[in-house]
Amino acid sequence: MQRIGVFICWCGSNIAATVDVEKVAEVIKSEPGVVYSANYQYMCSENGQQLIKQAIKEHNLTGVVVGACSPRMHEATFRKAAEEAGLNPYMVEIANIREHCSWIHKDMDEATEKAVILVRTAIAKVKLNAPLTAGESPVVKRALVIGGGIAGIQAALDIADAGFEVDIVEKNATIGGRMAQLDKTFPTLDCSACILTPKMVDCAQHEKIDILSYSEVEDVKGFVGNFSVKIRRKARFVDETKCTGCKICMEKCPSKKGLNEFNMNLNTRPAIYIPFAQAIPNVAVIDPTQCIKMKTGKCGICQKFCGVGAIDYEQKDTFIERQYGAIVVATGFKPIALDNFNEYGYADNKDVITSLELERLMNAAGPTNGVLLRPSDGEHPKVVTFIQCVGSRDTSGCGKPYCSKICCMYTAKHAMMIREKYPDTEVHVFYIDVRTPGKNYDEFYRRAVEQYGVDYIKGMVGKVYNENGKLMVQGSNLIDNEQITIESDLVVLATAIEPEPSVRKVATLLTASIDTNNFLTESHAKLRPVESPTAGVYLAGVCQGPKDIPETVSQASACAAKVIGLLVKDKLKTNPCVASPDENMCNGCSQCANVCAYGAITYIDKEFRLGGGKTEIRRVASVNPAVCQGCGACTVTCPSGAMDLKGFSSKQIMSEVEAICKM
Amino acid sequence: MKDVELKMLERAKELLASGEVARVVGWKKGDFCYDPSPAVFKTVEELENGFVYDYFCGANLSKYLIDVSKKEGKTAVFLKPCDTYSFNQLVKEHRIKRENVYVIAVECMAKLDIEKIKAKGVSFVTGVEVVEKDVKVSSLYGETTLYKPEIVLEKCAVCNKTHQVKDEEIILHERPVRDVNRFAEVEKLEAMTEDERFAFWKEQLSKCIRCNACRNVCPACSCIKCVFDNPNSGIAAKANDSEFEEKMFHIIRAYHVAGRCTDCGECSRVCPQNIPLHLLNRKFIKDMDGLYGEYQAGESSEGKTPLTSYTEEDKEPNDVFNGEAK
Amino acid sequence: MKISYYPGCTLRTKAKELDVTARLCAEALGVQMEEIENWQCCGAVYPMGTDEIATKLSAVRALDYAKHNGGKLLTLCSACHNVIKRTNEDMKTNADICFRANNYLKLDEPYKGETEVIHYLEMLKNVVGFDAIKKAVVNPINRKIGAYYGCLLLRPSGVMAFDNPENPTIIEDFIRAIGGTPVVYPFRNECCGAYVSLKNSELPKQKSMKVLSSAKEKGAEEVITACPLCLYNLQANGGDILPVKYFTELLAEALGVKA
Amino acid sequence: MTKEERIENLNRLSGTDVRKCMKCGKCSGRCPAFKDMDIKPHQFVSMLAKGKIDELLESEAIWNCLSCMACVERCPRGVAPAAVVEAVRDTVVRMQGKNGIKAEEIPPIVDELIPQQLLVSAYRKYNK
Amino acid sequence: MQDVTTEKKEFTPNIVAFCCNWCSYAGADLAGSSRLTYPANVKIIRVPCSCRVNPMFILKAYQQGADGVILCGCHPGDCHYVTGNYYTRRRMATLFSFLNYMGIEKERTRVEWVSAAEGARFSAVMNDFVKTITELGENKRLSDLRVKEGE
Repeated sequence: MQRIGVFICWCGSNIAATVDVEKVAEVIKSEPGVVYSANYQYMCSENGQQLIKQAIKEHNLTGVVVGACSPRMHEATFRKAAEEAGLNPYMVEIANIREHCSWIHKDMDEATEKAVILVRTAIAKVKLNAPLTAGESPVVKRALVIGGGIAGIQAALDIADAGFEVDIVEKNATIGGRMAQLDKTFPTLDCSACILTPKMVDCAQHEKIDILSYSEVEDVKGFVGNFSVKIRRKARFVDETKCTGCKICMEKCPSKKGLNEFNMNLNTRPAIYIPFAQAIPNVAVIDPTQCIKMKTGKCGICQKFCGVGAIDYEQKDTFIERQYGAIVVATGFKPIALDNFNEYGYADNKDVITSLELERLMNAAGPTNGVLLRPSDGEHPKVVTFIQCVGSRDTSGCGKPYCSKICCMYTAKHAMMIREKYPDTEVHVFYIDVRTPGKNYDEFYRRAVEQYGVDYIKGMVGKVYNENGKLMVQGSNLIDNEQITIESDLVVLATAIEPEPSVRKVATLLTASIDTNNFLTESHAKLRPVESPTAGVYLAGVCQGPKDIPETVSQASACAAKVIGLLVKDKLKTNPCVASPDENMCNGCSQCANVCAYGAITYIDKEFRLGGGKTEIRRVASVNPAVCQGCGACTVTCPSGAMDLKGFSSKQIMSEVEAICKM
Repeated sequence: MKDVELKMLERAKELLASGEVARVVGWKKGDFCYDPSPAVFKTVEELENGFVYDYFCGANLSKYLIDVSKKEGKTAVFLKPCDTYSFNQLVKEHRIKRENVYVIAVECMAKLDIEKIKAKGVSFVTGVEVVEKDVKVSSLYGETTLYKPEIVLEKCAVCNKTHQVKDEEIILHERPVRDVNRFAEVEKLEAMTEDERFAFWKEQLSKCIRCNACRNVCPACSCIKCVFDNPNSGIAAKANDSEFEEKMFHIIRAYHVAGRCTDCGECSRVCPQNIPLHLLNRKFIKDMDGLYGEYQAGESSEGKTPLTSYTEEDKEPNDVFNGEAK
Repeated sequence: MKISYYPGCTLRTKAKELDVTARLCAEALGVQMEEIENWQCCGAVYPMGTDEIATKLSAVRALDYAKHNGGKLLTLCSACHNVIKRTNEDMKTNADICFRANNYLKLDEPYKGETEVIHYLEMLKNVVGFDAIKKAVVNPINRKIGAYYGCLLLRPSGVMAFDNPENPTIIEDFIRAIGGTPVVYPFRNECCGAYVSLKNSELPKQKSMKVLSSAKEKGAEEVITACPLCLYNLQANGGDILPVKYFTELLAEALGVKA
Repeated sequence: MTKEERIENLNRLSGTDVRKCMKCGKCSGRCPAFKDMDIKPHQFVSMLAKGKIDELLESEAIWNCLSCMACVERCPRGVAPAAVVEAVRDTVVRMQGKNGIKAEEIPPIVDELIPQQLLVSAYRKYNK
Repeated sequence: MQDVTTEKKEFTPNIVAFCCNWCSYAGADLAGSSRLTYPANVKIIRVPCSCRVNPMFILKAYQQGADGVILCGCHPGDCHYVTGNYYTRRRMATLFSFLNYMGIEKERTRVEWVSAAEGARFSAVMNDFVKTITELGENKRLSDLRVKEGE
């Protein structure tokens, strides 16, 4: 005989204000099978859980229903409580009377009535619940980090320092990412290279870290603790094991017209190149679209000069397959294309540049050796105008609806640095709002205004146009309610950032969810901010949302902590809510395997007793519980109904349907 | 047809006698001329005493192979064109052991429907003789000539199937190719209003006595245990005790065979209440053809069905009616 | 091919040369412009008020006529194009306006924005093709020409879908096709201010002079436009900085077509 | 009509949601008639949002707006300041005796080259 | 005007929504935490994925007195289980068409894709569905008289 206990939570006034919780508890008392019914202010609190535990013991409960908030919130909490009281955790069901009831209905009678129905439905289900035991699966003690920017580097270093093997897969020829392109970093103005490159070197030298540069993730199989990842190692046409990074090839290469991506295409580089001086690995790569040898078959100069014979024009992409227990996604960002913002004249005027281009123009290793010169004529700009929010906070469809978060601070940094280096240069900043939450951030911005005399103008620019060689920046000055035109020499656009487009493919391979802006979704915005809803996948850096370097590094270390927490375990508990066939009814028809996305179903020949001493060998489905994710696609495709899903069995759902339909 | 029957008998005897096969699945004479039934012949004597192949051998033999193909030794089977689709489908679902079966493809020439003959007012039929499109029906009351296209089985009237499987064939006559639209009747129903359709099916399905003849004959309905017999399914029921139950049974049955039904028409043939059950299955076939591309179950013994595959561009359910998107 | 054509009020009177040259050139390029029957003036400015229905009916009538006569409606005057295209969008997407307009018109079959509105320039680009025009040119225009788009062809870009609203290229491509050198200047998509000239004579002057001086500074020898109102304003108020012509006049010149 | 109704009416007539405005001023940054607008484009939006419609109904700017749609095109939030201006202008000209241009004013300013569309559009914009 | 609405309100449809755990159920949670209302007669059953929904469940709901059944899942391409909702889409497309062929009103059953971020959409979808079913009226064609009498 079933002995069900029902616990109705007030959630303070969140539920109790709209649902008559006492009445619900009272009505439910007379439900068949219910032997105990109570209500309490906060079921999830220590006392609330105690109440449940006590009732389980005192009333010898066989099943528990908690009428409370969404099971996505506290199902785990209540299951744990039940387990502590000696009840199988899967004998607990939640009736969501907050998100699905009290919060959306206003009429108390109506909401109370609905709460009763929802609780009855949960009772109907729990009566058919069966105790389930989580299985176990082994953990491969190695992590994969996708993306070798500061987020990936930090995560890899932290994981490796804890003693686990880490592979960094980086699609470019070197690790370092966007941070390597920056000049100084706010709010302390340290030189970016000075703080980043030592970490890059640490990665290269760490015995537990394997850097797979110029590589991309090609395929992912498996699940938490046991991912199998296929990695494409793109042909760089240079033998990584031989190249010493002497750069003689770069000097001798006759094709020097390739755009220098590292310098935001502001200058050129040879067809064979090392992206920048501190690149890791310090190994050359050939751009086949620029290489004369590869285009025409004639040349081969680099091969001739390479002292170690590292050049291999015939190199092909290769693939490696490795096993990992956890995966960190740190794919980073790029500035958006400005095609939709021609009012700022980016396409027509060389001296209208993006902030990232300005970083290169101010960087000592950049195309102008750190001297600020305008791209059009190499002159020192005397008036520089910054435009904020270019493509950010834009719901018109041209740009991105979100705030890119980093622009206010780096624009203040740029403005300050220009005023510092070139005191005779006027600097104007058009802004909508200046957003500087963060330690020492607002102080930093105010320094730009108060100490460096940067002219901040509240208003947006309507048009940038060229007139007699000057860039005319026409915009509003809302404080003075006027329209102004600033004759400028250089215009810098604080261009919105967006996730690196390759993240979509990575997300698909990992079955990690992604939002409408292509940012990866975290498991919980507040409480599980570095975990993807896909178990074993963690998120670091801008792939999850716009953030600056300090935040990125924090998040990367948080990811590492999560990964380490996973990798120290030898075995993982698996979700017991998996498919399982009733072999006596299984036809062995293969329909279920046809729809299984995880390859969890195989078929075995099994001997069945037919009675009278006879036996029969039949082909029947067999589900690997460690691989099955519990979606239930197979159950519907099974004509005989032999395939069922534990925790969501057909009978349970049918019973819920029956209960929920009763008005 | 007689010449074909003789040839088949001869060949069956040969195969049994030589020990090449352990048994032959074919049709045996019934009590009347119009009710031959599927049978397993194990000896030459059994063949000589009962084997028949005539215009009333409409039954699909493929389903019987589920059991016999598991037995010791090879089984020879005579399959008409339409039967081979069911055979293939069962091989695809690993229900028939192909290597244990020897398929002899036989010509069909369209089978007759005794119900249709009776409906023409001819009862106590004692024999038929088919000459082109004329069928001379002899009965206790004399002889009548009927027009063949009017008295063939529904499945034969719209059939254009060809043998998909054969280890050898016995085909003495060319079968004329027909120009028919098997979906014509489905389209007629689609053209009706919702209310009219509802009324149509209400009338038809209310006749159902839940005898399970359709389920038992259907080669796709070959589950070891049917959901309707499984108390854990939540829909187990032995009888139609409400109008809902009538619909439920036929909707779920049609859904379960969708993508697997070869349109062999056996369900309608055996229905004692003459419910046009094939129109349910054909609706699924027509919709899937229209939405996901032409697909004929049983054409191949490999691959997925339309409902176990997908494309990213599939139409949205809310937009789909009558096999087309809005 | 034949195409339904909506000339509009001004093309019948003050801007005859725009109409005449356009028709002759189209014919030379194999397109028959069939003037629609009983057209009425479109009103010359698109009424934005959400309750404006009566003011849009003449456009809807023209659109409905075209729906039954080839499905496309060709426009030439920028203002007509703007009014008709935006009205068509209303009929397509604004159920309320569509319902009320149809209520007035009592057509046999309600008009729901089925007609495709195309401007003469779009016709040159997409129907004839600039390459075909290039081949048909007999007198290449060897001059530096500034394209003046103004506001009506481009904005609002979501509806007009004519070209990139900030960096349009269609007229520049046209200029290249007839052998000229396009001069890109920043004020080519700025308003010339003509709409307010009856109320405020100063503003149109400033705006026109700004447009022409910007074109001149970038090296243009003349400016072309598709809009009779812009042409008038730039000529009357532009301080004679540069000559202003209809783009069809240059096309006629290049094709060697004479009125 | 109460003031609330008049505000509601203006909102409805403009067909634009003024609450979407994030007060960036891009509309006014681009307006080619800015100097001739006594109330600036961004103010039309914010004043309607705040219900300050009496000032709007008195403004000179409604006669000077060029309807060039630059503000509409540029707005990053999909607000249409020009539609607010037009809603105000429509409201004004629909009031008795408030036509923006009188027939007797026309002849002296019309020269022989003036295109019809200018006269037609002026009537449509300024009169009812 | 008033009378018409009150008259219509007399029929309150009974609506069952099957929501996948990862997107739509979370979307419903978000609708809740955003306080976006929809009628109380919409009741949600949680399933791991829309592909867990067997046509039998839908028929059962009608039998037990539901007037409308709506199935919500992740947007195609975003399924937590990679491909589950693609199967749902085909299964339901054919099932809905079939039910309509049997004379069951086509508006009665619906599939909507609602992501975890679309709380507003969830609420809008439910409001719209309730409206549709209210206009359509009671489910008579797939109801089971025994269940009704038993009430």
